[in-house]
Amino acid sequence: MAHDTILLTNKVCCNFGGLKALSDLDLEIIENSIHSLIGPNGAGKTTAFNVISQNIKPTSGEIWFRGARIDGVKPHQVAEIGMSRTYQNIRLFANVTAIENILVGMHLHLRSTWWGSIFNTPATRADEKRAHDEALRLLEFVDLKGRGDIIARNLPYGDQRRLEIARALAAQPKLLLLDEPTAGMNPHEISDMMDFIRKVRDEVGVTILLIEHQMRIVMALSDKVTVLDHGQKIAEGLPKEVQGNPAVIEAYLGSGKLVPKKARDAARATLNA
Amino acid sequence: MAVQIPEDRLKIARLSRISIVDVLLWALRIGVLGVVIAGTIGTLINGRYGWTQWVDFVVFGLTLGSIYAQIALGYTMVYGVLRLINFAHGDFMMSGAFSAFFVANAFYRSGFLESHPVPALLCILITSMIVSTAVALLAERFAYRPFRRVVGLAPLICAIGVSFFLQQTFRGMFGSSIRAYPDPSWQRATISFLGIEVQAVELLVIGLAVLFMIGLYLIVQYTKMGKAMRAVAEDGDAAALMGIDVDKVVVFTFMLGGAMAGIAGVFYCFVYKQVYFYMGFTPGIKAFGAAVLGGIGSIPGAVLGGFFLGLVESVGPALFLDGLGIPGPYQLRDVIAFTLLIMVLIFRPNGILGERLGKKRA
Amino acid sequence: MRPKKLRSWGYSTAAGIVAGVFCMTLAQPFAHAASPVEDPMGVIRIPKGAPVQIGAYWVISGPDTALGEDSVRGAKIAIADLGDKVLGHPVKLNVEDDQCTPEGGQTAATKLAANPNTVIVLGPACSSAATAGAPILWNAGISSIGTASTAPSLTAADRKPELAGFLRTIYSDAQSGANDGKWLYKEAGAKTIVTINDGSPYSSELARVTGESFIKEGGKVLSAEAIQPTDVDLKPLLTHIATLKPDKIYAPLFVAATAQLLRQVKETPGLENVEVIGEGAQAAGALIEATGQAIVGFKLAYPDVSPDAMGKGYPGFLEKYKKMFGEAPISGYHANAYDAAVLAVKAIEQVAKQGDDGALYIGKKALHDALFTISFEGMGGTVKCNQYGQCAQLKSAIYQYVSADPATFSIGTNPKKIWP
Amino acid sequence: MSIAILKAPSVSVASVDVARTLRMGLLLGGVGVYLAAVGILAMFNERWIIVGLLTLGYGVLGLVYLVAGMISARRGAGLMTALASGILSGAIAGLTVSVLGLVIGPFSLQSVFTQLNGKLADSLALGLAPLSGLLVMLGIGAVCGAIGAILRFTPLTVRRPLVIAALVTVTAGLFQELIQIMLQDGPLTPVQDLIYEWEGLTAQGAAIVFVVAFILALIGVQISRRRARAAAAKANADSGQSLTKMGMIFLVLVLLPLMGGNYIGQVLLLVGLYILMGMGLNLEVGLAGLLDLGFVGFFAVGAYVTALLTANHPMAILHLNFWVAMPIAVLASVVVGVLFGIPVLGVRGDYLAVATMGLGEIVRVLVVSDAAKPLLGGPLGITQVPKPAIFGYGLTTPIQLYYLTLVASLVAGLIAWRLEGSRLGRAWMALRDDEDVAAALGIDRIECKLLAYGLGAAFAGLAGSIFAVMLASVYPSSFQLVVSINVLALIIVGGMGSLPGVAIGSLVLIGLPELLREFGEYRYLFYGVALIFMMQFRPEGLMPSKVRKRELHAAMGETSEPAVPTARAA
Repeated sequence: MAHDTILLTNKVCCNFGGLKALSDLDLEIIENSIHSLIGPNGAGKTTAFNVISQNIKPTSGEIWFRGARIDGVKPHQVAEIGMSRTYQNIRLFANVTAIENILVGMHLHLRSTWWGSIFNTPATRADEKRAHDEALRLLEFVDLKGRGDIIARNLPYGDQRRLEIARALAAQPKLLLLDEPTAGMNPHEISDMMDFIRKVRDEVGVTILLIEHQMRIVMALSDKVTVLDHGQKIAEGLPKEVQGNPAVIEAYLGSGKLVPKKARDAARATLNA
Repeated sequence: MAVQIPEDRLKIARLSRISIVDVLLWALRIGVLGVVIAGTIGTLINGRYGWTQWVDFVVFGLTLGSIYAQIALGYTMVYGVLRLINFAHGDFMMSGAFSAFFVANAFYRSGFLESHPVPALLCILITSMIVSTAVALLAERFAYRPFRRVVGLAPLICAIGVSFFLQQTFRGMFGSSIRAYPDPSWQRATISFLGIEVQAVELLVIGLAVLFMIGLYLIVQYTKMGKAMRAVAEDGDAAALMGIDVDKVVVFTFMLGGAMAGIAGVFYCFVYKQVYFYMGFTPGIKAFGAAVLGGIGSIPGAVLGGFFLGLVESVGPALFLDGLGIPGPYQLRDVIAFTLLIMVLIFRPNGILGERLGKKRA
Repeated sequence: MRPKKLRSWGYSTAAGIVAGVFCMTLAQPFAHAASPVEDPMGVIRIPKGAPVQIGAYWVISGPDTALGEDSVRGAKIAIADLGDKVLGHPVKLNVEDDQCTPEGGQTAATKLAANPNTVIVLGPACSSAATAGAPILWNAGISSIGTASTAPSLTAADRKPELAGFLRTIYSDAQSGANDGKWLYKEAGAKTIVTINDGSPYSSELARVTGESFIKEGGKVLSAEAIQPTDVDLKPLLTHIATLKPDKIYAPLFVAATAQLLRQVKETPGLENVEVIGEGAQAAGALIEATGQAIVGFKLAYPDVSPDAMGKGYPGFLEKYKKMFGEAPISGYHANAYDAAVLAVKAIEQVAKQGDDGALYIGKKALHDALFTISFEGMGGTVKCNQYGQCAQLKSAIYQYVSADPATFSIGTNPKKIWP
Repeated sequence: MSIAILKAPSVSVASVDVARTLRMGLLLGGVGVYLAAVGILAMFNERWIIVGLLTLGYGVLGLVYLVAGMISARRGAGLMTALASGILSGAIAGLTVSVLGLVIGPFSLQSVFTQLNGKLADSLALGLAPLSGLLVMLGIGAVCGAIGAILRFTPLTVRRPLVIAALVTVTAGLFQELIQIMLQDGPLTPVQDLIYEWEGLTAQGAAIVFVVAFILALIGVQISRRRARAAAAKANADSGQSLTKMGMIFLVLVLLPLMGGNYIGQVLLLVGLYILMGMGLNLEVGLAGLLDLGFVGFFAVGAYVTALLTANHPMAILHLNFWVAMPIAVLASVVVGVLFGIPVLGVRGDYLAVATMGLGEIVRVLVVSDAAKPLLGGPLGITQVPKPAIFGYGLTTPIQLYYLTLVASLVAGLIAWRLEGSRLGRAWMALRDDEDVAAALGIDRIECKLLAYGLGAAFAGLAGSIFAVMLASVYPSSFQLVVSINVLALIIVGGMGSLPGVAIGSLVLIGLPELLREFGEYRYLFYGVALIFMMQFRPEGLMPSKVRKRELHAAMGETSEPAVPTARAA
């Protein structure tokens, strides 16, 4: 089971006008692993996420997910067969409560129909009850117990991150795409989040594809790392292998001339962290 | 844990690449295209119109289109800066045209309009521009400014309120009768060109409209205020952080839009010779459509949309419907115009030139 | 804070209303002192000194405002001519807006009918409003006199009983359309015509009836075209019509579209010498104002109002109109409204009885019946109602505009009668 | 316009800020001039509030002076200073208006401004000789200005009831005809005789109404204060209160036509139809976030299908019973709604507004056109639509039809309310908020949007169906763009996404103008001004839903600039 492939991309390209955001990206993600996608700013990481979740249609190439070819299908169909994601800049439904956010996430797994809701049938009521219980359980799982009735925008930053993950989990995904879940957090919160991500993988049993900036986290969490630069894959392998790869260092440091020394040192420090 | 989702779900995912909606959409496209082609062929076989008539249709369309384009510019600029659909824009036009009517009429009575067309025209234009601009600025100050930061539809409803207010104010003050704009002989002169007679006033309107629109484009592109305007349109908050006085930019935008509406109003009256309090509504709605067609927020888009709409309205009934033998095809010009507008939006949901802005808001 | 207060106010209002309702339901209506008249449909009592309330519904908002406003003014002049008094009581004209729509007509009529003091109703100007409104008024026993609603069905021989209370001081489109078709073929020598309507019931009915009559005479309708009333650019249509080469264009439109048509016809190659023929709605000072120079030569059919036919008072009436309202008549139906008001007042004078208490008593049925017996020379022609409520008989004439000065507008001189 | 004077430099002289006071006086005087020039004053002068004493026109003019005094008087300064500036600015406003009256004749303003005629000049001079008229007007302005200034210094607990009492008195005068009809021939006739004469309030009547209203309002204000304090102490009082509120609204809606008679019934019937449409549009705009300006199209479909299926008219295809035809009409509207939605699925936001407006216009033009005349009757429409009956009991009067509409609205409201909290309602909320995220969570955009169009259209179709039997006919002229605009305006004025808001919005924007029918075109002027003011002071609507309120305020709070105080003050 360890080597079942859950997601496979084959020569995926994505162009915006003349700009090649992704070119010939090949990715293979193994079930139940934590796979990280790293690269400097503008490397195409988020584009890769958007393409994988079909938020953006790829210009060419194939994407296979759990045995189905998903390039060109509608994003909700991708979600239907078990993919879920979070966003770099948290995109909660900010004006409703935490629990309602999770209930929206459970959309796929509720059976109530609109006419059932209109007539308020027993089946609908049972379904709603079940959904509420499940949502409370999820809240507890992400350490937000008792905060279900708080309007999402009023939650502290870290809670919002976890709520977004809970919402993604509510869709019962097999593959969870996390886009920089630790952005803007302090070291203490970061280590909490790392524990949390591991917990998600282990307890819920989902595969995780992670975009991350901070090497420390990538090194500690990942089973496998893919490095992107200018939309191209420049390295792949175990965290340790990638860290020493000269192409990666070059990518992070740029072509040299344009980057001031101070920045280069900083980048080197990041890499070696 | 093994794959839990049953295999048939996966099949669904594979099969439903083309939904019934897509099929219906294609059917619609093909249907409209079919009607257009059948109608066109029918008309051409019919051979009722010679090429002089076609040229006439095009000239009428360009005239109407140039007026739409000018009004649409105001819509699009205000939208770009404030994200506000200024429903009252057509009524800004009406205000200018109505006020300029009194000047034009006085000139006409005294013979000045007949003897000195250029200074008279200039005076009329300036009056109209001043009034339209003043009305636009007052509306901005008292009706729209409090909404600078309000999202949602409240500003739109407020704009509808302003529209009613302006219409009724002018009706109350100047009466509900329709008045004829003066018709000096130099406007009625025709110019022969390759055997086709074109009215001087139509050429004048098209030419001047294009000139004014180029001027506007230069202002927006190269002046300091114009640049600031574009910056605010791009990202209001960032522009404010860069030290751009957003209020000033908005006022400037309303000034430009109002002036453009004033010019459009005078041109409208030169060609169609009528002023009354309700005259701004229909062109306003059409220009709104034109702005959206071109991609709302885009200045070249508004011009393109305006001309497109004008041409379609003018050429459409004859070209597409005449050949099909539909009774009263000219009654259906709005149907043609709006159908094509929707078709354009199906293919390009953000208008012809509206890509950039549409994406940002999506 | 503010919404709270509003709410509390709302509560007290609601409570008041509830209390009021209870009082109402408990109560029984009680009758007044003995009335000197008996009437199967009810009697209206007007206490001493109280006004005689004449209802009216016309279009006084929206794009057709001029049509109704003109009628309001005509009726106001009529009442002013009577010294604002009827049998010693002041006259009050309650004008409601029918927006020229059926739902507007219905609401306005309901409001007028709900007022127990409404003696009679003038209007409406629009046939669609009349179709919806007149039955409601008649249901309440109130007669109504249309002033510009010309749809044939309103006074047709087979009209529904619910319309029995409706009369009109304007001719029917059926008459005018038939006359127009005949005139076009026989007198104007047209063999082919094109008709244009603007999608209003008035315009499309006239275009249809005239077309039919023209064909019956032996002519040919090359095309029945239609436009939107708000269209300003008619040149594509006219270019199309030019290719058909008609002898005449028959266009019973309203003011705005007519003005565009007249101007643009002259600018369309091939149509420079084709005459446009219009109808009653186009006999208006407003049309001169809206059209300008291009109006000269425009012919239209309108009732014969030359002094020998009738209407001696019209020039004086016109003077009053300008004095009271600061502009020339804005549409073509002020004279009909004047006549309607006069008819109503004459009928009231005929049937109203003074009671012992000094109050005036008017039987509704008696009033209705009286309307059918009165005849007089009105501003728009002889007023005499037939059994279906048609009070204006069309004595058709053709007029032609001779001047572009709005001040010269006067039916008979500009437009000048050219036929018969 | 005198508004430019606003920019004049302010010079402070002594304790009265003369420049500011002058400015305010001139500004409000300008308002008076505007009212005169537009013709409102002349029209209002034909209506008595208090017979023989005060016309509506002079009342409004007095109010203008009063406002001038009120806004010039500053609370910071002492009472005497405030009084002085109030008097000054009121007098200035009066002077401005008087001067207009004086210049009308000599400058023959009527040639341009049609309303500025001799009669108006006379009424501005109060029927006196020009100069003495001016002096009297000046005096009236000063007195009203002084009252305004004093009012500013009155404590809120007294000022509110005063304002309310004045409002009630004006309402009693304004709607005298309606109220008199209600009071006539019943047990309340003595009341009528006491306060009314045949065309308005008597002086003693006005005094009675004012005093009674003042006392009631005083008590009401006290009670609601106490209630508010109690509610502040008890946190959870809100839900109970909103229930009573809804109950009250409902009770009023049920009982009002019974005492108001057919006319009120007719007005409420229209209000009810707009409530139905508003609820439908609320599903689309309020819940699913789809801005729709072509809503009238569905209304037209409902009306035409009903007419075609039931009418006693050559154009009709069948002669069904209304109760059979109505569901078919609703179904047809749903189908059209879905078909309507398909082409515009990919179109968002303001583009959607134009696309839907286009669709609505296409429906309207097609319906009136000669091309569709053989099917739909063209401009002459379809007449002779029979009224419905329940077990042989015909629903013929406006009141009976109103109850039909009320029942339909209640059902529609229940459906809308159930949907709002359902799985579909949450999906709509998600789509409205963020389409991409919604799709990533497995929400089928197409299905949800089409459901919104379809269900929204169903309500409009139902309204159209009742509309057809109400009129007993359908004409294409009933389906103008302005209907869509009205429906949109009423749900936003009422408070988007809120069901009681729809009812309130409809009462205010449809009911009130209907009652003011005799003001004709000017209703739209008031309508426009009301829209502007309501949106300025309550952009979230009169009775907003909680989520909507949060969205609005959140968006306003996020700004780097200070939020605009007027919008906040609400």
